[in-house]
Amino acid sequence: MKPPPFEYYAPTTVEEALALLAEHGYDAKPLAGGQSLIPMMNFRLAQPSVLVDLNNIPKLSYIHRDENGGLLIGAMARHNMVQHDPLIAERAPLVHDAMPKIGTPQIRNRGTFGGSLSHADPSAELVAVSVALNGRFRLRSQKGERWVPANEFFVGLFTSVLEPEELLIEINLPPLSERSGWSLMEVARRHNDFALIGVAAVVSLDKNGSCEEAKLVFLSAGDGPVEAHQAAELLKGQKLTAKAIQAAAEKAASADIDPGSDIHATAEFRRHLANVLTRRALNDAFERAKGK
Amino acid sequence: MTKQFIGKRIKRNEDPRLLTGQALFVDDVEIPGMLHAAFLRSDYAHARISSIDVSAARERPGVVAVYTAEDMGDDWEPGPPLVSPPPTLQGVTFHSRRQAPLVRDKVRHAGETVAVVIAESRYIAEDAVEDISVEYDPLPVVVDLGKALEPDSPLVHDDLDSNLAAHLYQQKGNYEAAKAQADVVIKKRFYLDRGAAAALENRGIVAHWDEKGKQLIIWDTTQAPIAIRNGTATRLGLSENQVRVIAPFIGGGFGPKMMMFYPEEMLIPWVSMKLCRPVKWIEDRRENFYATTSEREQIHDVEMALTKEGRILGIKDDFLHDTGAFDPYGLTLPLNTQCHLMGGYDIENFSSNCSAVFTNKPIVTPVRGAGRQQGIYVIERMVDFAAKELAIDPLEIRKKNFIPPDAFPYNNVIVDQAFATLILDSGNYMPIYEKAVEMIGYEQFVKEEQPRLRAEGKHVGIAITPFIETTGVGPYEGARVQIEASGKVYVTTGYGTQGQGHYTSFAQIVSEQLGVAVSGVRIITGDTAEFHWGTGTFASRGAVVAGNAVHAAASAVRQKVLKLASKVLATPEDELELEDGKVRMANIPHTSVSLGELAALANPLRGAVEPGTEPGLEATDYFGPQYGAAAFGTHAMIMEVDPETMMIEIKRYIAVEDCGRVLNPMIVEGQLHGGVSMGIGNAYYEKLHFDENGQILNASLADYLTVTAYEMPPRIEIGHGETLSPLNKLGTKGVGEAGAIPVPALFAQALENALLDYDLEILETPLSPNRLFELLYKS
Amino acid sequence: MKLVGEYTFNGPREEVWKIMRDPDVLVTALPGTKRMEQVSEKEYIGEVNIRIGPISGSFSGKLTVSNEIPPESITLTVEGKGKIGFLKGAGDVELIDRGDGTTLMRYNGEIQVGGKVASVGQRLFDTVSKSMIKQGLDKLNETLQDRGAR
Amino acid sequence: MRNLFNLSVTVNGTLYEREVEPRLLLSDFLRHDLGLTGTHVGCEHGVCGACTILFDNEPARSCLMFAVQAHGHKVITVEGLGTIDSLHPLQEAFWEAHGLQCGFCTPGILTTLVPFLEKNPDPSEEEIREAISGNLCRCTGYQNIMEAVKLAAEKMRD
Repeated sequence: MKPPPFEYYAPTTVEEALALLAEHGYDAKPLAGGQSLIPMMNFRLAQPSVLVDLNNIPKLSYIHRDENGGLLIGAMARHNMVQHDPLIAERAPLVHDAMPKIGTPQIRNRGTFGGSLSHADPSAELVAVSVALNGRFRLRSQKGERWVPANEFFVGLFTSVLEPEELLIEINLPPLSERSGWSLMEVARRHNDFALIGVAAVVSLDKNGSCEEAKLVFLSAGDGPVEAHQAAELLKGQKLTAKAIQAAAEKAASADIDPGSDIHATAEFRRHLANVLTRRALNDAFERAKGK
Repeated sequence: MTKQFIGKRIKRNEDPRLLTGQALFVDDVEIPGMLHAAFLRSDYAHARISSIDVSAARERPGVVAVYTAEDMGDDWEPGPPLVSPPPTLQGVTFHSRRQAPLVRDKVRHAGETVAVVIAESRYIAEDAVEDISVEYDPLPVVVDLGKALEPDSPLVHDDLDSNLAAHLYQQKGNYEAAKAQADVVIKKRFYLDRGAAAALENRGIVAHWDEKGKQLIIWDTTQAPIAIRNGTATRLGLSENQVRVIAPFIGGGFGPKMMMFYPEEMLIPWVSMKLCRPVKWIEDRRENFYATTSEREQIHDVEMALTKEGRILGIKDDFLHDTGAFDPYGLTLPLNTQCHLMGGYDIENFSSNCSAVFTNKPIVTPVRGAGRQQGIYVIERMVDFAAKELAIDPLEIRKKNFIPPDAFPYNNVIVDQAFATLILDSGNYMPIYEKAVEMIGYEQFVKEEQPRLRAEGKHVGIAITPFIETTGVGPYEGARVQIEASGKVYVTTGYGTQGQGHYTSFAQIVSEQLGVAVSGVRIITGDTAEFHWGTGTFASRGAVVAGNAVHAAASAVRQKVLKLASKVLATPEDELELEDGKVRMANIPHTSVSLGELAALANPLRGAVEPGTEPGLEATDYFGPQYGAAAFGTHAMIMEVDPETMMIEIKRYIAVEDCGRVLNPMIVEGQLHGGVSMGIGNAYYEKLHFDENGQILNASLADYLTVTAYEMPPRIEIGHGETLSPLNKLGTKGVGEAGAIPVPALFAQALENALLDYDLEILETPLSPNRLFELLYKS
Repeated sequence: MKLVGEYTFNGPREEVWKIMRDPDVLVTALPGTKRMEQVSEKEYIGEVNIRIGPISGSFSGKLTVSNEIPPESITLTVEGKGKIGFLKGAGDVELIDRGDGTTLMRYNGEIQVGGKVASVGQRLFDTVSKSMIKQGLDKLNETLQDRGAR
Repeated sequence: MRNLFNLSVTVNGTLYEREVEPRLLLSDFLRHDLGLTGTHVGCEHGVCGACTILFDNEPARSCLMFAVQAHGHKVITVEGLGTIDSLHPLQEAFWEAHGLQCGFCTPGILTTLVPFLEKNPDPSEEEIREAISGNLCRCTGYQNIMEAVKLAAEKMRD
């Protein structure tokens, strides 16, 4: 299991990196943490002829506030750094909760926030979480820059709107609204495995304690992050009673998601789990929202 | 007699090297000019090869050679049978079909070796493998064990008229007569599926043919270096003494590294001789799932006849055993299964037909537990169902049927893997079983805790499973013990080691005899240049067979020491004692002579060695047990299940083991911990998923789920019993496989008990969350 | 792995049938198809380069059609192999005239994957096949509408 | 395409300069180019953890990095922890608690734990499980590894 040959470049600035991507186009692949790409290369399922290593661009690794109380995260911020960052814990607790669920400690030391998102694995926690939090992604190429909302960024299995010559350089996470609560629930065979299914939930309450808005985003439930719009619709304006939550959970599991089958779980089992986890996640998020 | 070294928790001699990265593993061998091999393996499980084109591969820079079966010419021949069928069994059918170094005509399982590339680096070799193009004519595939014997099934081996690899029938008493008198007869069908051994170290081999010295040195991750040496010499037309096989430190064996000859083991030495260059092949993880053997698929149709009081009158079990595409390992596994189908119970009537079946799946040979886990699963499940049917307490029905202590040695009548009638040498089962019951706090749990937890809506179950393990079978092992003039003690044996702590437990045996520090005893295992004779590391036989060989040799050296010392100190032997590397007079300890001095005296430079004596303080001896030693144990667990997510949590785990005399409790406990972790994998996590084409769908450690620290119980609480084996001087029994044997049966019991309100009936292993979901919500 | 589904084309059944049987259209429709040529009335050979994010692999093979009942139903059989493995599959396709100018396609088939891609990529099969079928049919539907527009 | 790179990397305190192919995995570089065979390779897809090394003092999979990526960085392997004559307290603890059997996974576990124990001088059972959850061991069932870590924590505290 040895990777095939490739040309290697180690740019030290974003500009250099973008120039290389522009030059090599489709044959080139940016190398961030490499914790998903390199296994695929070792199996020779991925055979990029050019690797543009982003690990020598220190400027891409940071976490700080933005002017409206949200966060700006550099694409090369490593999971381990995000996991232990006080700002994240305070302002993006859902991300903080997701971190220990990503891979293993060693993987988190190399894997990067932007790399995980660009890889667009439907089983990745951050993919679902970024959508649940209404994240925005800053993409740049030599042609210029654009901001893309998370829910428009992911277009399919391992596929995003990123053009071959384009890089995800920064992620913006807006602040959670007042009186909102969150939860991330998943079921995995072993602690570190890809979740059989998982759900990120964010609910916000209005002044009289009814659900103002609910966001339910599933992982491992389709070819990308799957947002449960119909279930969310059921909750809008409702008091979050056990009955309302159960109805939403059933709707999400039966109507919103279209999970596949694999050796670890049939689509049917995934729907069952989705129902259970949605109920638990909504209760959890609701409790947090009330607590605030 | 009180022991000074045996039975003590002594730190392992091998550890400092392992802990500092100084231990030699096969892939650590570097030789100047060494070449690297990579294999082209068949993607298809069953197909004819119509053409192979290796021209592009041969032209790639850095490639030294590419071989297909054709290129081997007359040197091409299948591997030898590893174990022949038992001669003592009447009317046994056995069709021996063995794997070849490279496939010539027809591929019989995915991953079979089709061509090998030899290149300057493994990287280039893998590039060149992609240059090879093979035309296959795919054939219908035999995957489903249950269908493989149907008349219209495709044939794995065209020269046979069915996929039957072997059939054997064994009986004891008269089951049908017993059934006629029975109050109840219970019938069940069980499905047991396949798992991998998945040792952390994949297989590997380095072969170095020295053209000038006419010597072939092989480093091999094998559990049987002696047999590999002998077989290789025969295959390559060399004398055994021209071949040196070294099984250095090995990253876990668990059975499959006992299998021989793997195609790579036949091929790599041959290539090294062809090219007169050292050649290394290291199996990668994906290859490991296809190319290394695996085990456990069987289908059992079982009947149990009982009295209404719960006395077991008889068992009838006709089962199918998947042997994969070839059967080099003979009938060891089905025989082990049959030997354990009566568990630790006194059952007078038994009848069992076993059909071993060829399928287009990788070869099946023993994996830790080796057929025993299946036998114990079947008998223990049946006893559980009997208890339920008869409304008898599951503990009581077991106690009612245990072989009583005065019945040992107990003749089980049927033939075991050693081709001899299975005799359970010794045992006292009840105290072990009751110890487990007590340690888990059964009474208190079922009377108080469980009802309370159930009231809280928790699904928590308890299980207690007894089991036997036949261990320590022959034929023999040997050892040489030598005291050097330096005072150091040097011990060699042909027995290979894969982490079981032999460098320490064997040293303890020697120290006991010679009164030297365990750390001062240097052990060499698994190097055929150091010791010529031996069999291999299997059947939990290290401490029993090799251990007693070491003991015999050490005792002989002790006699030589005493004889010489009594001359030197002018004192009768019985007034001497061996202590701290010296021989001293019991009554005046300061008068002593060191072992080193004695060793020097035993190898005089002048004078004459007395006729009839040998120079040096050295002895070689062997041990072959009359028959195997039978260990017994009982495991217990408390498990919580979330019936919504199917996630489980093991709250408590108890393992009580009677493996005869314990040489080093620390090592024995370690063996049990590891066995249990593998058993937990077998029960709920580990399964090789084959699709209808014989493709393995989880040939990676991301999808083949060995347990991590998270899936283990908080701790495994261990209890010991000690019924010495009368068959060997040390009184030891094997324990290496014990931990894994009862776990799937234990799991099934715990799940049924935890999910009482679902009236679950578990008839299969391994389970998984998805399968449990189906059982709970689809029935 | 089973592939069962439905798809609605915004066009009459005859038109759908035509494009389905037109290799030049299929080349553009089947995701990653590099070339496809008709070697006999019932047989096409071609090369497909499947690319899913970083994973890529080219398969060469043939597509055979049988049990043809124009414009109602057809059976498609594919066989392909490449460095990362092989795939073979067969499926029945049925076209139902909705009467409102649209056509309902029902497909029911089974696809089997082997080799490296099967042994380490199983987690992705279902999603991949689903999305590839959808991509393909969407493309056919576009072509169909372009033609209608002309 | 064999474009070679001049790589200079500090491993266990020694500066090495070598010419390498970009695709050479760090694990292979350490084992076969530098002869530091204490780092083991168990899966080459980042699951088993046997190849774990310290990359700038953080545990990382050396099978999921290319050697060229180590240029200008600091690597510590098991050979850099302690020697047979003077074991690292963690190594001593593994010896005393029987925290290893075949020893193949051990180097990766030791390198994983060194920084862990420096950051968590008194870890809880749960923290220890989490810390070693990225390392597979087939022999020990992890129990004596857990014991060894607790023992090591004591040793390293005083």
